[in-house]
Amino acid sequence: MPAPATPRELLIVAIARLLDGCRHVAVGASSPIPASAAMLLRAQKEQQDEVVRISVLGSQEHNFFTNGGVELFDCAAQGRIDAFFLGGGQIDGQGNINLVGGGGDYPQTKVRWPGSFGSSYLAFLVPRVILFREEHSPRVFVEQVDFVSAPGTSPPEVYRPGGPVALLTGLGLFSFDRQAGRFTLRSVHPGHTVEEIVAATGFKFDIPEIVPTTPGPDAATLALLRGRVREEVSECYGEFAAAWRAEVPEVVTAM
Amino acid sequence: MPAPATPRELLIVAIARLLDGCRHVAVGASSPIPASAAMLLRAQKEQQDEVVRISVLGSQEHNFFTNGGVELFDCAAQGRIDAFFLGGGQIDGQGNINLVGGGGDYPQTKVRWPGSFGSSYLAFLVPRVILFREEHSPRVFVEQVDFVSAPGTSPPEVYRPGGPVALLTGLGLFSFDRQAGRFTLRSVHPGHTVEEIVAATGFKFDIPEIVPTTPGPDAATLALLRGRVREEVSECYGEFAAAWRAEVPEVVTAM
Amino acid sequence: MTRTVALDDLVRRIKPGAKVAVAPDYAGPPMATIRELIRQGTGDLHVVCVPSAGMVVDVLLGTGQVRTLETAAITLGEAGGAPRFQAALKQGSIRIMDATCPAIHAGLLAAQKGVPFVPLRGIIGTDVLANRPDWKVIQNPFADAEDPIVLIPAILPDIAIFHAPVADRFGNVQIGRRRELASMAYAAKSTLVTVERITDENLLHSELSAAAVLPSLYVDAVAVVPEGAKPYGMWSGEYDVDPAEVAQYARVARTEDGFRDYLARFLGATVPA
Amino acid sequence: MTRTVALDDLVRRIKPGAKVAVAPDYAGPPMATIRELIRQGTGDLHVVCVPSAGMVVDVLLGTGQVRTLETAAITLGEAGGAPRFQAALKQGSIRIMDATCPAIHAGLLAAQKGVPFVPLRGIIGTDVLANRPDWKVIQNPFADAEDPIVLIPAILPDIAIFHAPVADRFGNVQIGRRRELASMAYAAKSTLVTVERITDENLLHSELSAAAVLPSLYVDAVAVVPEGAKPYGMWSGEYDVDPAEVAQYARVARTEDGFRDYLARFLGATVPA
Repeated sequence: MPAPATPRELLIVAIARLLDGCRHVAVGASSPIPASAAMLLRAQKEQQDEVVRISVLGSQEHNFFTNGGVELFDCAAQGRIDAFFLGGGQIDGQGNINLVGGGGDYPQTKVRWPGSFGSSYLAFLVPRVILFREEHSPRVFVEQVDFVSAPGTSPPEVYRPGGPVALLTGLGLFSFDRQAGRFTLRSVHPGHTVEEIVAATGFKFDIPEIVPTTPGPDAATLALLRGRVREEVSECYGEFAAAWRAEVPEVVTAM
Repeated sequence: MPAPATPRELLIVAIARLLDGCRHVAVGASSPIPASAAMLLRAQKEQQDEVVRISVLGSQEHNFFTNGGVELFDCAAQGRIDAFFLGGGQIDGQGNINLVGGGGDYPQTKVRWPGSFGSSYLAFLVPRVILFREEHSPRVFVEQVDFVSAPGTSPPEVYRPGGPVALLTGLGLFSFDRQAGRFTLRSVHPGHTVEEIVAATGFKFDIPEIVPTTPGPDAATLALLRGRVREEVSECYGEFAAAWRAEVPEVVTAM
Repeated sequence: MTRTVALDDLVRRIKPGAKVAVAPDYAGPPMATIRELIRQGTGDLHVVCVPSAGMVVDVLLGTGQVRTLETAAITLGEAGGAPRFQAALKQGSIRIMDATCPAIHAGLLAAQKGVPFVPLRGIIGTDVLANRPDWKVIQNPFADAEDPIVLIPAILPDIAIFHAPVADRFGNVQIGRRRELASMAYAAKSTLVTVERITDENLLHSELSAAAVLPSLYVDAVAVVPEGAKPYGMWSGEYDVDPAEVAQYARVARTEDGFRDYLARFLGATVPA
Repeated sequence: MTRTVALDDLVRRIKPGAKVAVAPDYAGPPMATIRELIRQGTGDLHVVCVPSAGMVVDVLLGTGQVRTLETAAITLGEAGGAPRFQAALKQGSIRIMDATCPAIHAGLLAAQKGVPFVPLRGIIGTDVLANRPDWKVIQNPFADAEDPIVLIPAILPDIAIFHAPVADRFGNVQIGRRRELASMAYAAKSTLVTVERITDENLLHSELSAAAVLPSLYVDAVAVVPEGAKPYGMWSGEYDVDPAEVAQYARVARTEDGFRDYLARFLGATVPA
C-alpha cells in the first residue's frame, strides 16, 4: 500500500478534476501546485489519446511562446487558453480579488502586495479561471476586498467570455456562480469540517445540505503523480519536487 | 574624359540631391533608380563621416527589418524614416496619386493598376515623399486623378507630419508646396524644354521666370556612380545594373 | 494539436465560403495549396492578401472561386499587371475591398489582440477610405483639438495559408523574420502550412532557433510539399523566383483561352516528391 | 547610428526627468545600467516596468531617484515582497501608476504604431482602471449594442534599457524570443543596451539568426558589461539567477539601514572586465 495522499497531492488532484476538458492550460510563475495539476491532467489524457497543452510562464522547458510576454494575453483573447489560475492577498464573496494592497487608503495602504499582474485582463478572457489560495483565513477571505484587481462578475454589457468558476483553498473547494456572484461550498478536505470553513471565511457563501469530503486520488492517479508528474514538475520547480519527494519518497508503479 | 551622364544617371543624381540630409531612406520594391540615388547619397556622406541607412524592400542584403512587412510602416510612424518614393498610374496637380485605376466607375475602371500598397499611409507619415515617374505624359499627369490612393495635401486638423516635397519625371523636376497644394517647375533635364513639359503635363503648375537645366553629376559623383554605387545596386537589381553597364561600360576612378 | 497530413487532406479543411488569409510573394506564397484548392473546386472564397499577392491569387481569381478580394495590391511585379485580377474587376465578377498595406496588418493585429478595432494614422481623404464603409473615422478621444483618426476593424480569417521551409514533428514551423506569417496565424481560426521538409529536431528547443518559430499552438495541419512556393522563391534560400515562368503566365493569361491552357498545365504539374 | 561606449557614457544619455522603460527579470534586467544610474545620481525618473520588475527597480526606488512608477507588479518572486517598493508607497514618496501587464504592452504597442491609443478588453470594473484617469472607456463604435471598451494611451519612453547576450559591431542586438525588448525599443526615443559580449559576425546576415535580432536602427548605444544582469540570470544560458543573493537583499533591505549597507556593497561591486 502506498502512503496516503498528502494535503498537497489532494489539492493537485482536485485542480486536475477542475481542468477536465481543457486543451490548453496556462500556469503563472511560481505556481507549482497548479502546474502539477495540469501535468497530471496531461498524463491522464494521454492515456486516452487526447492532447493537453501546458504553458508554464517563466519556464524554459514548458514555454511554447515566441512573441514575448504579451503572447499569453493575446492567446487568451484569441480563446486559445481554457484555464488559468489566480490568487490574491484578499478574495471576497463576490469573487473579487485583490493583488494590490489592503488597509488604509490606496495607494498608501498598510499592506502592499506586488500588483495586479495580468489578473485585471485574464479574469475577463479565460473561460475557466480557478481561484487558488492555500491559506484559508478571515484575513484572506474577506467580505469585500479593499482594491479590485479583478472583479468576480461584470454587468451584462461588458464583454466577458471568462471568469472564475471555482475557489480551492487548503480547507475546501467552492464553486462560483457567475450569474449570482456567489460561492457555494462543494467539498471539504479530509480532516476538516464545514464549521471550520465557515469560521475561517470572512464572506457568506451557500452550503448545500450535503457537503462531501474532497475525494483523494485513486491508486493509478497516485502512481502517475509520484512518478511521471513529479518528474516533470522537477524541471520547473526543483525545490517543490524535492520537498514532495522528502514527504513521500516512494514511486508507485501504475497498475 | 568619361562618357557624359546618361538620362538615368541624371535622375539618380537629381534624387540624391533631394535626399540630402536624410539619415534613413526607404525604397520600395522594383525601384532601381531611387535605390541607386540612396546608395549614391550614402557613399557621398560616408566621405564626410556621416551615416545614411537604406532599407530596400524585398532585398535580402539591404533589409534591416526583423518584424515582418509591417515594420516599415511602424518605422515611418515612429519618425524613423526620412524619405520614401511613390509613383502612380496618375498624378494630378494637387499632388494626389492614383495607384488603383482610371476611366469608368470604380471598381469597374477601364484600366486597373495593382492597388494602393502602402501609399495611403506612407504619404501621410514620411516627411520627404518624393513622387517619381519617368513617363511624362498627359495620361499620367492629369488635372484630377480618378481615384485618390494618397492625397497631396490634407486639411489642418488631419495628423500629417509627412507628404510630397517634389516630383521628378523623365523631363524635369518640380517642387511641391504643401500649403498651396501646387507644383512649381524647378529644372528641365538637358535636351528638353519648358514648352515640352507644359505640353506633356495635364495639370497647371507654376513656372518661375528662370528655369535652369537640371545639373548633371560632377566627375567625382560620376565616378562614385559608375563604381561603387553600380556595384551595390547590382546586388538588388542585377538586370538594371547590367543594362547600365551596357550603356556606359567604363568605371571611372574617383579623383 | 498539429497533424501532418497529405496536401489534399490539408486543403479539404478549407470549406466553401471561408475567409482565407494568404501569405505574400516574399514570405512563402502557398502555391501548392492554391493549386489543390483549385483542383478541389472549393468556391465562394473571401481572400485576404497579407497585404498583397501575385500569381498565387491571380490564378485563383481566374477560376472564379473568389467571391471577395481584400488586398492592398495584386501584381506580377516586373512581369506587369495581374491579368485575371484585371479581368475579374472589369467583369464585376468579384467584390473588391481595396485596402492599404498597414490597414491589413492592423486588421489582423486587432484579431490577434481580440479587440474589435485598432486605430491607424493616414488614410483620411483617400478613396480607399471612401470605398470602405466597414472602416470608421472617429475623433481621437485623447485629443483636445480636432483630430480625426481611422479605426480598422478586426480581420478574422477562418484559415491562414503559407509555405515554409521546415516544420518539426510537433508542428512548430520555421518562419524566420517573416513575422506576418505569425500575425496571420494569430488572427486565424485555423492555420494550414505546407513545408519543404519535416525535421526531427524540436525547433523550440534552443532559445535562438525558437525566435524564428511559429509554435504549433497556432498550426492545425502541416503537409510536406517540396517546392511548394514555385514559381516564387523561398526566403530561406531553397530556390529563387523563376521570373521567366511568371512572365510567361503574365503573357498567356491575358486571354481567357490562354489562361485555360496555362491552368491545365498548372494543375497537371506534378510536384517532385 | 549605434555607438559602442563605456557604461558610464551610456548611462549619461539618461537625463534627469526621463521616462525609462525597464526590461523584466526574465528578459535581461538591466542591473548594470541601474547600478551606474544610481552612481550618477540621475533623479526624477519616471520608470515604466515592461510589465513588471524585481530587484532592479526596488534598488532604484530605495535611492529616491524615482518620481513616478508605472508597473503591473514589483516582486522579488520566491524571496517575497519588494521592501523599498513597499516603503516608498507607505511614505507616499512616489507616484504609483498601477497597471496590468497587457495594458503596459498595449501602451508600448500604441507608441510602436504611432497611434494615440489602442483598445484593450477586460479591466472594466477594476480599481486599476478607477485609479488611471489617463485611461478612457468608450463605446465600441463597431457595436450596435452597448459595448464599453478601454482605450490605453501610448506609452512613450524617452529611454529603453535592457541587458542582452550579444551585439554585433553594427549595433544589432540578439534578443531571442524576448520580443518585449523589441517592443520597448520600437516605442522609445532611444534604446541603451548592455551586452555580455560583441561578436564580429553580422547578426542580420543569416535569415535565421536575423529572426532573433533587434536591428541597430533602434539601438543608440551599446556597452559591454559581462554579467550585467546579475544577480538575475540570462535567458541565453550564460548564468542563472542567484536566488540566495535576491533572498539576502529581500531580507536586509527591509530596513532603511540594511538597504544602505547593501547599496554600498552593491555600488562598490566591480564588474569583471
